[in-house]
Amino acid sequence: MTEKTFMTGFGGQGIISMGQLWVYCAMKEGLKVTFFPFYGAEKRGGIARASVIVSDSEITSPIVTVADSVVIMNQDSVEIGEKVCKEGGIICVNSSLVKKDPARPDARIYHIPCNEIALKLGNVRVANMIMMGALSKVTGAVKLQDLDTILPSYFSSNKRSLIEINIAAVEEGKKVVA
Amino acid sequence: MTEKTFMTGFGGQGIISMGQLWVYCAMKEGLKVTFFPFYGAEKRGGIARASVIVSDSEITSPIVTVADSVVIMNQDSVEIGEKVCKEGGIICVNSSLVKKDPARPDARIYHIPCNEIALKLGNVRVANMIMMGALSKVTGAVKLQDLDTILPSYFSSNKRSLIEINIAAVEEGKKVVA
Amino acid sequence: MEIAYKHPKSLKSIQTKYCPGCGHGVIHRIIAEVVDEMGLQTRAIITNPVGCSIYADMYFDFDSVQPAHGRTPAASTGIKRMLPDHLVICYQGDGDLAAIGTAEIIHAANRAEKFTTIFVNNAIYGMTGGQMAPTTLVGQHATTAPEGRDPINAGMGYPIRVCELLASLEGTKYLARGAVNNMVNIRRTKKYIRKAFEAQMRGEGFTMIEILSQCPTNWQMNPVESVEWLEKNMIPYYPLGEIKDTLSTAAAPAQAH
Amino acid sequence: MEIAYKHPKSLKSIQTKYCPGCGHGVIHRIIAEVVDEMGLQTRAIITNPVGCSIYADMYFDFDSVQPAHGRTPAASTGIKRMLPDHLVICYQGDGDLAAIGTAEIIHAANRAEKFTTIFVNNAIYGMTGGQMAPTTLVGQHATTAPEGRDPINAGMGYPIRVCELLASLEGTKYLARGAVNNMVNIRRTKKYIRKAFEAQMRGEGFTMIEILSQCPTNWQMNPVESVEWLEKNMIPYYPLGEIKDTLSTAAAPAQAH
Amino acid sequence: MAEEIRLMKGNEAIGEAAVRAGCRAYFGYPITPQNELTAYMARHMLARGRTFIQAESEVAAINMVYGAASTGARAMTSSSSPGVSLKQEGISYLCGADLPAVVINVARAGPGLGGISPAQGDYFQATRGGGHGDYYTIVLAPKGVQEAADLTYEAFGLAEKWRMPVLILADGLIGQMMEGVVLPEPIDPVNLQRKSWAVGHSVEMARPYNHISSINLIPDELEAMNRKRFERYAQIKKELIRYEEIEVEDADIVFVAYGTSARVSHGALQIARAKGMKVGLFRPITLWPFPYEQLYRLAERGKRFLCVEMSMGQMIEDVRLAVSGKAPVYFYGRCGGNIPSQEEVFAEALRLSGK
Amino acid sequence: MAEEIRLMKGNEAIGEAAVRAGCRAYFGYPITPQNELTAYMARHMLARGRTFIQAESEVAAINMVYGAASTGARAMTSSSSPGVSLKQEGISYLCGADLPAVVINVARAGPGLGGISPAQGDYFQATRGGGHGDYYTIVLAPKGVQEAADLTYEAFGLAEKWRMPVLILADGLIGQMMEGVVLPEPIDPVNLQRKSWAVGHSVEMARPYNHISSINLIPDELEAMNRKRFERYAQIKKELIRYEEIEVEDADIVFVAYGTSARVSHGALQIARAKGMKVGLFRPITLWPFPYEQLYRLAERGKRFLCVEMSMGQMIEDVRLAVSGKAPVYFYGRCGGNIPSQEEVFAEALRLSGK
Amino acid sequence: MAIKGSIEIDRERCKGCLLCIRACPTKVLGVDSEPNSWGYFPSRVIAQEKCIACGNCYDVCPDVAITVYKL
Amino acid sequence: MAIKGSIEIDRERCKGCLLCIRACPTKVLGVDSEPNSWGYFPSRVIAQEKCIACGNCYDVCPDVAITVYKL
Ligand SMILES: Cc1ncc(C[n+]2csc(CCOP(=O)(O)OP(=O)(O)O)c2C)c(N)n1
Ligand SMILES: Cc1ncc(C[n+]2csc(CCOP(=O)(O)OP(=O)(O)O)c2C)c(N)n1
Ligand code: SF4
Ligand code: SF4
Ligand code: SF4
Ligand code: SF4
Repeated sequence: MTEKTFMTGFGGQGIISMGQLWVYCAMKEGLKVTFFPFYGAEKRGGIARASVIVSDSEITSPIVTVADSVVIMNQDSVEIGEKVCKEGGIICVNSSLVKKDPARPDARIYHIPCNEIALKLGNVRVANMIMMGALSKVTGAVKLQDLDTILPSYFSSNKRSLIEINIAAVEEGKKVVA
Repeated sequence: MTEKTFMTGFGGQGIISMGQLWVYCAMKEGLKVTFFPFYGAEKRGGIARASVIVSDSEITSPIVTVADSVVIMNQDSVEIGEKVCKEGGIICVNSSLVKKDPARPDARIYHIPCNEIALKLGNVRVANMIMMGALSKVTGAVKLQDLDTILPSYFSSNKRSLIEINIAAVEEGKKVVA
Repeated sequence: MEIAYKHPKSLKSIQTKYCPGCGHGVIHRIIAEVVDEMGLQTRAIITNPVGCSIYADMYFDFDSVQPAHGRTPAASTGIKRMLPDHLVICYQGDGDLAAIGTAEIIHAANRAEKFTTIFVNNAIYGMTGGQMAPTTLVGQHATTAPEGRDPINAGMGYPIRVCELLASLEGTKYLARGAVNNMVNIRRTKKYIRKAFEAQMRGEGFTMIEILSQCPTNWQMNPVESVEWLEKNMIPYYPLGEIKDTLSTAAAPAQAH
Repeated sequence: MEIAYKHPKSLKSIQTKYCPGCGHGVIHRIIAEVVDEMGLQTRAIITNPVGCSIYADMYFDFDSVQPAHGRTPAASTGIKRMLPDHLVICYQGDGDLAAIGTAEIIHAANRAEKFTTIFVNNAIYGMTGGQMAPTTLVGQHATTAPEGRDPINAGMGYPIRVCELLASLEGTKYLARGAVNNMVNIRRTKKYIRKAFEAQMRGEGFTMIEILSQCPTNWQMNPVESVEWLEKNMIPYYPLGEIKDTLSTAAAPAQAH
Repeated sequence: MAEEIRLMKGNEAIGEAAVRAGCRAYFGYPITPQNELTAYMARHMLARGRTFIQAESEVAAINMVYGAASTGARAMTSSSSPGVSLKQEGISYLCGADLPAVVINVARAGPGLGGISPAQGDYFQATRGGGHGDYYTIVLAPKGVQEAADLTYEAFGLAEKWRMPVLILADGLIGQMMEGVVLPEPIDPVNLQRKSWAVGHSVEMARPYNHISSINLIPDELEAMNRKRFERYAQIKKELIRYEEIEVEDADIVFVAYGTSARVSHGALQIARAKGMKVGLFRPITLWPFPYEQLYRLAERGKRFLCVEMSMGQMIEDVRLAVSGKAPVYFYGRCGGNIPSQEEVFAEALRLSGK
Repeated sequence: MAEEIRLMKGNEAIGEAAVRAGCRAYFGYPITPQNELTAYMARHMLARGRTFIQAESEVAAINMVYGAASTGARAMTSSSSPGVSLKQEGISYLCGADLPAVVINVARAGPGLGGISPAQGDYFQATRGGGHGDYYTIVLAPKGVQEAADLTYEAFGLAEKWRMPVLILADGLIGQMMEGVVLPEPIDPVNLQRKSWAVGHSVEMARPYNHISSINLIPDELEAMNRKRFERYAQIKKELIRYEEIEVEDADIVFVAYGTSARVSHGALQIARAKGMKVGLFRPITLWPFPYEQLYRLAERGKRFLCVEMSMGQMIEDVRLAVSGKAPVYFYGRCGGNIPSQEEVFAEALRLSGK
Repeated sequence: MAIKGSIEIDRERCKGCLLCIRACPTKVLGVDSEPNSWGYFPSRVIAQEKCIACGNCYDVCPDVAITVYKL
Repeated sequence: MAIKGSIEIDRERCKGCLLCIRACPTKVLGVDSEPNSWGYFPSRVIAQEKCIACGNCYDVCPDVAITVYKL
C-alpha cells in the first residue's frame, strides 16, 4: 500500500500541519512516510503545498507528481490540484471555499464544507482537521487513531487547550464522507 | 644565440638590479629576454637569485636550471651556483667574498674582486655593476652599450648622481677580465 | 477637493510582499517622496539588499542593483564612484549591515563614500524567519536565541548601536536615527533622509539614516503591538535624533514640522 | 652579579626574521615575559596572524594556531570557547585587524569573547611590502597611496582609531593603547598586557592592547628615524593610555613603574 | 531499548545527529533552506551547555570552526550555497592545516542569490574544491532524512580519522522534508579522547608544543606536505568509497544520481521496471572519493548511463571520467530549484531505450 | 609609429593593459605575488583621475566590481589564490546577474596560506566555478608577459560581449617575471559606449529603468534564465576556443600544459627534438572553454599525452574528458611553489617513450 | 476653523494592519468585517465627517493604501 | 650610591638597529665596525663603567640581544 497525497491551499489554512499530522499518525501506524512542504515564492500568505506519502514499503521519490489523492482547500488551488491527480484518483475539495469543481470527471470527488463545519465546532482554524478526517475515511490509508497521543506533543503548551476540538474536527470529517 | 645566466648572492648585493639592467640592455640590443627573480623564504636579508635569459630567438622556459653562465656574489651561494652551471660553462665569482672556488674543474671560472674594486671607485654598492661588466665581457652576450640611456630612467631621481659611478664600474668590470 | 497625501511617483503602485504592518513599506514611501521632491527619479539608483527588502526593485520606480548579502556598501561604492552625479541609495537591514556586512559599512563610511545608507533596524532577521540580529535587544527572543538574547552566559553579544559606532569615523558626515512608529517620527525621519540626500548630491561624504522599524511577523505580535513594543523597548535603547552632523553649514537643520 | 634583564622562557632563543628595529620583537618579548610571570606557558595559545608576525609560532614557546588573514578573532573565539581555562592571545596587525578582519574583531569584541587581542599598529602593511593600512596617517606614503594617503580627493579614508571605535561596544572591558618607542612606553604597555591577561583569566570579557610599533622597512627609514617618526606622528594621532577600563574593581590600575 | 522512530525534518535530524556525535561547537549564519538546523543547534547545544554561536558571517563561522577544531573538539558549521562559497577560503585552510571539521551544505539554486528551492549545482564546488590549491574534502550525499542523520553522525569520526573536513552535500529537499528516523547513540563529548596533535592541555598530554598551520614558504617542504596529504587521499579512495546499486545486474540503462535526484530516479526505475524495462540505479554516496572503478566495471559490461541531476550537468563529468569512453553517458537535468519528477526521468529513459 | 618594446613585469603589464583597455575602476586588496599590480593601478589609475580603491578585503573588492560593472563601466579586480577563494560568492553573483568584469588571479601555492611561489593549483576553482550554482567564467591563461598584456586587454571586450566575468589565470612566475612587451593602443573610457542594460543615465539612454539582479524565487523562471545563459555558453564554445600547437603533427608524445608549465614544456620539447624524439606541445589558451575537440582529434590520431602541471593534477581531468579513453594520458606535476624544470619534463617524456 | 478632510482607502492594497486606526486622532477609521481578495480584513472609514486631513493615517500606512483629501 | 651594572650583547642576535644606543641614558653603547655573520654591524659596549643597569637597552632591543647584570 502506498498513498501519495498532494495537499494544496493558501498560507494560514493549516496545510503544513495537516500534512505533518497525517504522517505522524501514519508513522505510529507502522508506515513509512515522507512529507515535503512547498511555500510559494509569489507572496507571503500565498500558496502552501505539501507532497505527502505514506507506504508500507520504502518510499522512492518524495515528490508527488501523480497523486493517489488530492486535497484542495481553496479555489485558487483547483488548477494545480486537478492536474496532479492520477487517473481515477481521489480529490477532496473544501467546498466552503471551492465553488467550481476540478475538471476531472474520472476522479472521485468529495465535497467537504470544512470551514462551515469548523465554524460550527467553534473555530474556523480546524477546517484542516475536518479535511484530514475525511481524507482518512476516503483513502483508508491512515486511520488517525493515535491523534490523542500525538497532539499533546505537537502543540506548543499554550495551544494544548485546542486538542479536543481538533480531535472532534477529525471525527466530524470522517463522518461527512461516511 | 641564447645566454642563460643564473645570478646568486644575498639580499642587498644588487642581484635583482644586475639582472634587470642586463636584460634592459639586451632588449635595447635587439634580443629577447626573460628575467625571473627569486627571494629566499628563509629570512630577510637572505638569498637573492635570478634566472636571466637573453636570446635572439623565442625563449621557452624562463627558469634557468642549466646555466650557460653563473654569477656567484657570496660564499653561501657557491653551492647552488656550482650545481646549476652547464658542462664547460662560465662561472664568475665575486672573489672579494668567495674564498673557496666552485668545485667545477670543467667550468671557466673568473675571479672578480668586485667589492674591492667598488670600494676603490668609492662605493661598495656598485660591486654588482663590476660583475655585470665582467659578465658582458666573458660571455659577449650583452654589450651593455646603452647603459647611459637606460640608467637615467632606471634610477629614481634621488639616485641620479650615481649614474656615472655605475657606468664606470661596468667599464672596470669589463677591464678586469679583459 | 485637493489631494493632500497620495502615492509618490517613484514608488510603483503595486501590492508589496511585505507582511501586514511591516515598517519597510513606510520607509519605501518616504524615500520615494524625497526622491520625487528632489526631482531625482531618473538619476536615482537603489541597491536592494538580501533581506525582506530584496524585492525593493519591484517597488521603487527607478534603477536598481541587487548585491550579495551585506555587500551593498561595497557595491554602492562601485556605483557612486562611476556615477557621481546620481543619487545612490544603499538600503540595508540589520543583518545585512551590522552582521555580515560590518566591514563593508565601516570602510565605506570611513572612506566618506558619497552615497546614503538607509539602515532599517528591526532588531531581527526578517527574511530568514526571525534569527537574532546584532541589534536584537537583550532578552529578546529569536529562533537562534531561544531563551532570549543572552550576552553573559551564552556570549551572544550586546545590541549594537550602529550610529554611535560609526560616529567615531571621520568619513561619516551625517548620521541620524529615526523611527516609523508614528507620524511625528515618520515625518522627522523623512527630513533626515532629505537632508542626507541633499548632502549626498552636494558630495559631502557618508550619510546614513538608521530607522527603527517593526517586524510584527518575527516579533510574533500583531502590527499594533509591534509598534508599541518598538516604542517601549527599542527607542529607549536606540535614542532617536541626529547622532552626528558635520555637514557644511549651508545645510539647514532637519526639523519636524 | 645578578641578572637583571634576560631572555624570557616563553620566547625561544632564536634569531627572528623581523627586520632590524622592527617593533614586533619587543612586543613578543613583553608578551613572553608576562606569560612567564603569570606561569601560563603551558596553558598559553597564540593565534599568529597573516602578516609579518606569521612566524610568531616559531618564536613563542607555547601552542599556536595560524588562522586565515583577518580571521584570528574568529579562530580565537573557537579556541577560547573550547579551552576557557587557557590563555588565548590573538595577535594581529593593522591590516589583519582593521581591514579584512573588521567584522571579526568587532563581533568578537561585542560578544565579550574572553581572549586578549594584541593589536600591532604599525600604520602599514608590512609583510606584503608597504601598502596603505586602515591606520596609515593622512599624507603618509604607501605603495597603494603613491602620493600619500588622501581621504578627500582619492577617497582613501581616514586613519581609524581602533580602540575608540571598539569602545562603544558593551562587550569590550579593557582597551589600552601603548607603544614600543621607548622604555617608559614599553614598560607601560607590558603592564597593560598583564592587566588584560589577568582579566582574561578571570573571565571578564574582551580585552585588547593596541601597540604603536615602527616598521622601518616599509616606512623607508632607519630604525632610529622610524622610532622618532612614530613619536612625532603616530602618538599625537593615536593617544596612548587606557582608553576603556570597565574591569571589576578587584583589578589594580596599570601603572608604569 | 527498542529503537524509537522519530519524525523529523532533515535539517533537524542533521542537528540531532551532530549533537549525538558529541559535537562540542556549532557556528553558523542563517540562510534558507537550512535555518531549522541553526535553530535546532541553538536550542540543543545551549541546553547542554555546549557552544553555539550565531556568527557574524559564514566567513567568521568557518574560521571559528578552524579555531575550535584546532583544540581537537568536534566542531561543525552549516550553510547553503552562497554561504558555502564564502567558506571556501576557510575550507582550504582546514585542509592545509589537516584539521577535522564537519560542514553541511543544504544546497539551493544558484548562481548568485538565485532561489531557495533545492538544487545540486554545488557539485563542482564540493568535489573539486571551490577554494584554492590542491585539496579535497570527503563529500557525503544523503538521499533522505535517515541517511542525513547517519552520515552526519559518521562524518565526525571520518573527519578525525583522516584529519580533514567532511562535507555533507544535501539540498533543500533533504533539509525540509520530514521522514521517520532512528537516531544513533549519543556520545558524551567528555568521553572523546583528547587529540595529540591539538593545542591546549599540553601538560596533561605530556607533549611538546603544537603548532596548527598551513604555511610553508619553502616549495620543497610545501610540496612534501602536499604529497603526504595526497597519499592519505589515495588511502581514502581505497577504504571509503560508498555507493548503492539498485537492479543494475540486468539493466541496459543505469541511472546515475545522488541525493534527491537518486530518490526520484529510483521512482522512475520502479515505473520502468513495472513496464518491463531493464533499468537500474547507481547512487554514489561518497561524491569524493567518487566510485570511478565501480562505474567503469558497469560500463565494461555494456550498460548505458543516464546521469540525472538537479543542475546543468556537473556530476556527469565524473561519470564520463569513470566510463572513459567505454559507454555512452546521457544527461537529464533540471535546475533553478526544479526537482525532476519520476515521470520525466522515466520518459527520458524511455526515449533513450529507443536509441 | 614604430611599436615600442617595454621591459615589464607581468603584474605591471597586466595593469598597463587594463589601463589601456579603458578600465575605469580597479578594486583590490594586497596579496603576494600580485602586489605590483595593485601598486601599478594605484599610480596609474589615480594619475588619470580614474577610480582606484584599496578595498578592505577581497570580498569587498569583488562587490565593488559588481557595483561598478552594474553601471556598465569596465572594472577589474586582482588577487592571488586565498583572496580569489574569498571572491567566489561575488563571482557567482556576477554570473547570475550577467555582468562583465575582469578578475586576475596571479596564483600561488596552496592550500590554505601555503606559499607565495608560483602554482597552478587553482585550475579547478577557475574552470569549474569555485562558487555555487551552475555557471562558468571565461578563463584565459597567458604564457608570458606579452600574452598577459594582450589577454587582459582583450578580456574587457570579451566580458562585455558575453556579459560575464573573464578570469585571467596567471601565476607568480608570470606576475613576477620581466619580459619585453609591446602594449596595445590605449582606449579612452569616455569613448566607450554606454550600456543599454546598465544602471544610470536612463534619460540619456532613453530606456526604462534597469534592474541588475540574480534572484528569482520561481524555479521555472530561474531555470529559464540558467538555460539561456547556457545557450550563450554553447555559443562561446563555438567561437572562443583558443590554443597553440607546437610540432604536434608528427609527435608521438604531446605535452599538454598551459601558462608557465607550457613554457617549461616547450623547453623540454626543444631538448627532445634536439635528441630526435618526436614530441609536441598542445597549449590551451582558453581554459574555459577548453579545447576538448581539438585534443580528441589528436587522440584519434594515436598520440599519447603527458599533462604537465604545477599542481597535483587538475587540468588532467579535462584532458581525460577530451580524449575519452582514446589515448593514454600521463601526468607530471610539481607543486608547493616548485616549477618543474625543462630537464625534468624531458626526462619524464623520455621515460614514457620507452613504454 | 479646523480643516476638513476626507480619505479613501484602497481595500485591495490594504493588509489590515490597523496601524491607521491607531494613528487617527479623531477616530475616523475602523475594521471592515468583509475580507478583501487577499483574505485581509481592511480598515474602513467609519466616521468620515471627523476627518481633519492630518495625514496621520497616510503616514503610518505601510502599504500606501490611503489617499487624503482636503475639502 | 648609584647602582652599577654591566651588559652583554649577543653579537649574532643583534641586527644593528642601534635603538639601544639611542635608549642608553649614560652612553654605554656604540656601533661595532665589524659585521656579524648576518652582515649586520652590531652594537657594542664602549663604556661599560657607565652602566647603571637601568635596562633601557634591554627594553628597546627588538631582538632580545642584551642581557643586563647588576653588579
Ligand atoms: C551569504 C548569505 N548568507 C546568508 C543569506 C541568508 N539571508 C537572507 S536575508 C538574511 C538576513 C535578513 O535580515 P536583515 O538584513 O535584518 O533584513 P530584514 O529581512 O530583517 O529586512 C540572511 C541571513 C544569504 N542570502 N546570503
Ligand atoms: C585573504 C588574504 N588576503 C591577503 C593576503 C596577503 N597578506 C598577507 S599579510 C597582509 C597584511 C599584513 O599587514 P598587517 O596585518 O598590518 O601586518 P604586518 O605585516 O604589518 O605586521 C596581507 C594583505 C593573504 N595572505 N590572504
Ligand atoms: S518578516 Fe518582518 S521585516 Fe520581513 S516583511 Fe514581514 S514584517 Fe517586514
Ligand atoms: S616589514 Fe616592517 S613589520 Fe615587517 S618585519 Fe620588517 S619592520 Fe617589522
Ligand atoms: S495602515 Fe494601511 S494597510 Fe494598515 S490597515 Fe490602515 S490602510 Fe490598511
Ligand atoms: S637594540 Fe638590540 S638589535 Fe638593536 S642594535 Fe641594540 S642590541 Fe642590536
